Amino acid sequence: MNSITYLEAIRAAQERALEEDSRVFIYGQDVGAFGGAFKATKNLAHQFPGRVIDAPISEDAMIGMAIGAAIEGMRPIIEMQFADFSLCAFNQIVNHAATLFYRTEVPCPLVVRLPCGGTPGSGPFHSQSLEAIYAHFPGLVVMTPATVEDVYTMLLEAIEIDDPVIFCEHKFLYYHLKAEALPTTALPVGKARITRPGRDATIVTYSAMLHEALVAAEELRKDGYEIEVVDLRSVKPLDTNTILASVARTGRILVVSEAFPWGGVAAEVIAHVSSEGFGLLDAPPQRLNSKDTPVPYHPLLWGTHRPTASTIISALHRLLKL
Amino acid sequence: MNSITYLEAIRAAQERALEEDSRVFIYGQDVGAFGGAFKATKNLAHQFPGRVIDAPISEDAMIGMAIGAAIEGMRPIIEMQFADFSLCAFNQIVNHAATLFYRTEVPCPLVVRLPCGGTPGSGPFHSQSLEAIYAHFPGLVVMTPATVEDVYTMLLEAIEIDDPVIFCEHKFLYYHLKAEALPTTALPVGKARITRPGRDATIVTYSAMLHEALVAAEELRKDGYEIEVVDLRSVKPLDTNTILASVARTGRILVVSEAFPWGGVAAEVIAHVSSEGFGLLDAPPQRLNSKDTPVPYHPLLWGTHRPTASTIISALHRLLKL
Amino acid sequence: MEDPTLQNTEDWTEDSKAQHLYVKAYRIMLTARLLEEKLSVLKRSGKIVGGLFLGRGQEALSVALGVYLRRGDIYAPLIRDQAGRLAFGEGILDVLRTYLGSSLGSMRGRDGNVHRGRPKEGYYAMISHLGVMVSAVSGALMARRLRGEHGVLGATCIGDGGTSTGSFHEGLNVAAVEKLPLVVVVANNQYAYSTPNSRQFACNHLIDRALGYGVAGYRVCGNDLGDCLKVLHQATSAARAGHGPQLVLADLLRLAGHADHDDARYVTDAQKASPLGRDCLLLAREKLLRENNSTEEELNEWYEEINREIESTTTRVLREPAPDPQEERWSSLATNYLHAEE
Amino acid sequence: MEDPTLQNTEDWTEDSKAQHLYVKAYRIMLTARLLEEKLSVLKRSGKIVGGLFLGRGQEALSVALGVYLRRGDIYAPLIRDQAGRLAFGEGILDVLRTYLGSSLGSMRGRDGNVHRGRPKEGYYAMISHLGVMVSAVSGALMARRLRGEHGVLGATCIGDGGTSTGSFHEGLNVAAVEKLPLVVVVANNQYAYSTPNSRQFACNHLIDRALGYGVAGYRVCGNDLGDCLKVLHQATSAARAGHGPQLVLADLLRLAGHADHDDARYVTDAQKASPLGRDCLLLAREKLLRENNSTEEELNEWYEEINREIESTTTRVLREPAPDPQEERWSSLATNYLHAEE
Ligand SMILES: Cc1ncc(C[n+]2csc(CCOP(=O)(O)OP(=O)(O)O)c2C)c(N)n1
Ligand SMILES: Cc1ncc(C[n+]2csc(CCOP(=O)(O)OP(=O)(O)O)c2C)c(N)n1
Ligand SMILES: [Mg+2]
Ligand SMILES: [Mg+2]
Repeated sequence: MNSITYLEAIRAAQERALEEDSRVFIYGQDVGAFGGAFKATKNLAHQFPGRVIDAPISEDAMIGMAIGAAIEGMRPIIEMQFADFSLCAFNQIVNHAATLFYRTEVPCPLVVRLPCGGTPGSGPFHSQSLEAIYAHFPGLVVMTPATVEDVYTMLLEAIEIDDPVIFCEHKFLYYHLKAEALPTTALPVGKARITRPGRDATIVTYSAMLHEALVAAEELRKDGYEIEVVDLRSVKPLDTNTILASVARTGRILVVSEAFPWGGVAAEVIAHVSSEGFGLLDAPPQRLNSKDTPVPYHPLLWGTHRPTASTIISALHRLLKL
Repeated sequence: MNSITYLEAIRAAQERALEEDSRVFIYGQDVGAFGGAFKATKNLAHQFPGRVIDAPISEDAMIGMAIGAAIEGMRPIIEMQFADFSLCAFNQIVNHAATLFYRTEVPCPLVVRLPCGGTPGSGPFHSQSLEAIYAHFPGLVVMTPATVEDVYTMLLEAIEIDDPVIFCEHKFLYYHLKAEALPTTALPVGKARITRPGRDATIVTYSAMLHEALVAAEELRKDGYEIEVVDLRSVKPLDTNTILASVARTGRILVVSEAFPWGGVAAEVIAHVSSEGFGLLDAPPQRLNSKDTPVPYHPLLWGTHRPTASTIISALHRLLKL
Repeated sequence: MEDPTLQNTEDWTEDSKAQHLYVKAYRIMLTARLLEEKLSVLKRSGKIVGGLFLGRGQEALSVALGVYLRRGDIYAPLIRDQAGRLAFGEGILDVLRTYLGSSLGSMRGRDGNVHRGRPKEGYYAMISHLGVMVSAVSGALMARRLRGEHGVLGATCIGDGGTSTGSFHEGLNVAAVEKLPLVVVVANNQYAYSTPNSRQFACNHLIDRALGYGVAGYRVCGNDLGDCLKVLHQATSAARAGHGPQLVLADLLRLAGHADHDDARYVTDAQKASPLGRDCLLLAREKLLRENNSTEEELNEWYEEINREIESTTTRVLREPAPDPQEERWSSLATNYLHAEE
Repeated sequence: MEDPTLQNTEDWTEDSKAQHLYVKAYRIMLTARLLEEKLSVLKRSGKIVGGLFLGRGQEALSVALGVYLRRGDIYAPLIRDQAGRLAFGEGILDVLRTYLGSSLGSMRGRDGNVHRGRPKEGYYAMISHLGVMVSAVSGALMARRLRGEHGVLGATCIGDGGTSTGSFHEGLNVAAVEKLPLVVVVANNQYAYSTPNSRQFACNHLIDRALGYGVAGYRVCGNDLGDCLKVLHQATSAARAGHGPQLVLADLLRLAGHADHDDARYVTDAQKASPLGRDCLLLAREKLLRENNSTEEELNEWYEEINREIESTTTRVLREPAPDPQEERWSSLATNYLHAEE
């Protein structure tokens, strides 16, 4: 293979899981012969007859079905057409799937694939980043892969994990992000990655914002700053060890997330760092989120609503002067 | 009136709103002749014929109805039988009600009353504290009154506000908390209250945990510590000014919340304080939440799952030594 | 769709198998009733915390589903299904352990009362949010089909109020699309908490929904054990034979409050006096005395026997340890390496 | 329930009022079609961002609801309701402003494309999540009733796929319980995106749902403007007269992809060749030529006229300013004193 997109890696991971594990099946709207709204299941219904199944427009029932199947020992993958529609299944996810193991000691191994995040023109209902609200509920694992390699290995691991996994894919990365080949090794879920080592400040981020952060870090190199960039990979569990070790090196932290500001990943990371790593900090920890409004439709508004390399650069400059 | 409970104050506020504002009506399961599962609407259907209306078991439609009515200029109050059931209406609340004003410039003045929080034996599905997940979404106001007086004046204000309000009542306070009379003046929503002034450390908290915090503060007085206790009253908006001013006085902060730990009110408050008030801190900011599991059924487990005066006391002692 | 007006019971006195089943079902109903009476006493004396929802008046319907379920089937009962649970194989020991919060119960104090089950044994543990179990059982049936298992049955119960949930609608629709071997029993006890049918739906009878889902529908007299056994036999057989979901609509009255604290004053006198208001347990007992050559003595002996078992089990369970918070793992994840230490 | 097999159109050539309405509706359909063709061109040339969903093939049904709505009514259209929107009074200026992201459009760039409306004028702005508008319109109708207003009508549309949502079920059930003056039009275009009816529901025809909700049901030929006008007249009149919710089920085919990027290869040739596959606009045009003494020249003149208006409006809107992020208030609250500064 010459160049594999983030989306293709998702397809390939599902293909491999279907091939290697007879407990795996895929359920979602238009995932069958049509191959899914984003083509993440392209050809899979043909390759694995009867195991890639079209669902009605019934998100609540889709998750309910997955719970029952998971109890019976299957490994269902549920594709939501957009992350935003998973909110119609919120009750089944957070009250039924997430509590099952705690209550009954029977595992509930299912994966909910959420096409997340903003793209220009997608507007309030096709752009949301929902990792924070799922992570708030006990019993869920929430993954937020930022690279082609991670989306592949983490999806495979998500399928293997005995717990319900909320798998946040970023639509902005679907086509743009490419890699040469699929990875053969993987960092386990629960470990963050230092994507770019640095010295002067740490950016903690994940998903599409990783790439904005890397651009910003590169830009600051021109001014002589070495910015360390930590990719969380999963927001629950959160790898506080890696974060704290990075802050120990740099003394400064900026957390960047595309999600709404109130109580999200950025708040959680900062709460950990300031409680557990207070002495490591040379400056107040900072965060950068989207604005506190629905995600606007117009590309010009959208470009201002979410953090970008340029707003990250400004935030870093402020942080470095604090 | 001799002694008014928290629950009675809720009833009284609704009675007054129905009396003074013809736009107000109440909709919810069993709120009519029956007076509601907790009797918060007792007698109101009789006093205000046709304006206190029983709903089917359809939380999504209950909120949808309220949205339409609000657009038409009414002021609906929706009673959820338990906060936990509001998750069946999550999509209507966060995607429809919360986005309406931003999208259309038409206000959506509705109040969703949520009987929240734990009581012994209520278990995973009748005990949740959901303020954090609602506060995460732009467009909602989230109130968490801790006293009889506040629950009365804040509910009246919630009804007057032009935005959707998530009104988190605490079931544990319904019968236990009493006041001599209904208040005649009110602190506006958006302002926190210093319930107990102090000098050595600040506890920021809200709802039922206020009372645990006050017990803990009193206990620490025996050791010569003066603990300031801040009652947030509303978690969105969050009164960061009052919090920062308190931390400026005490140099130490412990945030206590009954909700799940990941990304909740405690994380949000600490993120603000450490970003904006870093220099005020003499010690790392600390938080105390419930444990990261569903709320257990058994009273003994429940008593350990949530923060209590005794775990707050321990946390304070640790904080004071940091 | 099956004839929705089935009412007259087979003349089972002629048929010893049916007779045997009737007797078995009666005994289970009696156990459920006596067990719940004990639970009420325990609740009043403060030994049970949390809500106590009684199946009083609904035992015939509940047991009639339970007796047709087999090992390997999936059963997701609801709040008023003590009789069905016993029929499916639940022991009174586990019931009492859960209600009394024993750490030896299947829920180990983490959940309680009606929210119990043993999902690995096909006995699902309901969550409170009404409607969600329909799709969960459907998913289990889909899993069995994907694995090539046949002859499996899934069953769940819901109230008149529960049919108004979006979750119920989505679940039943999906089951119909997949033509799954599912039986959904709707106990229309005329009220959802205090809310009468007239404020819950506008169709003439909930049976009218069957056509719209494209599933078989049955109407049954919910306090007539014979009728319940007959109709549930048809419905469970049809589902097992591959005819897709079967929707059974029973009319009855709840002969208790919604939960322990409710005096159910909203139930009208006319309803109480109507045939709906008759007690299924008494009706079945009368029938046994009349048509089965059972004697008062015999039936009273059962009563004593069951009560003795309930009493001794209660005594035993009351001595069992409560869960110990210090011993709790306080993790909600099954995957060990993802469990964050505090 | 109304006769669900109504098919033959009134002989409206005898009736000048009906004839007048038909002509008016045709002209709106034509405007919708031409406007959407322009939108397709603008989309291909990159001038429109976000999804473009076309009503092609559904204009007759959509317009037939719209023409019976009055000022003061509530209308919540869905993605394929351009014709109905125009009939309800939307101007093409506002359509183009929204699609082209002009800051002068009703959504000011905050939302776009089909998610537009002017709720204060009874024209509700849909959210993407299917099903939710049913209860929202119902709530508006409840509000009007609480205020003592009568004769108001609420109307909303949904697809075959949308009927599977829990939200649709809860909304329609609640409307039926409240006996609200609501018309719900279901456009069964045989597919939800790529998913055929056979994977969406199991009843013979969605009309079978009406009975279960206890509402009047109508079946209509969705590409026959005459039939649509006739049936929607009945349904809207009945709702306005206080007979509770009316459910109109139309069969038709979407003559375009689900959205701009979809070639709809999953639609079978047999379906395309069937009566369902006929273009409602052509059928209406033929009928006008045949029975209305309309001439080709006349109809072509309309075509030119409408296109001229679309072109000049497009030119105008393309010069209008985009929203300015610096000018944005970036607050989602209406209550000023609660707006936290950053
Ligand atoms: C989604 C949801 N909303 C509200 C409740 C609260 N609740 C518990 S039981 C009940 C009434 C149920 O009525 P019905 O379904 O008729 O069953 P019954 O109690 O009559 O057996 C309600 C409203 C719930 N459990 N789930
Ligand atoms: C609750 C929900 N789930 C998923 C979607 C994504 N989605 C948008 S349109 C569509 C298909 C709709 O089909 P149908 O209701 O038949 O309308 P049609 O497009 O055929 O007009 C889907 C699945 C959605 N909008 N809402
Ligand atoms: Mg009932
Ligand atoms: Mg369709």
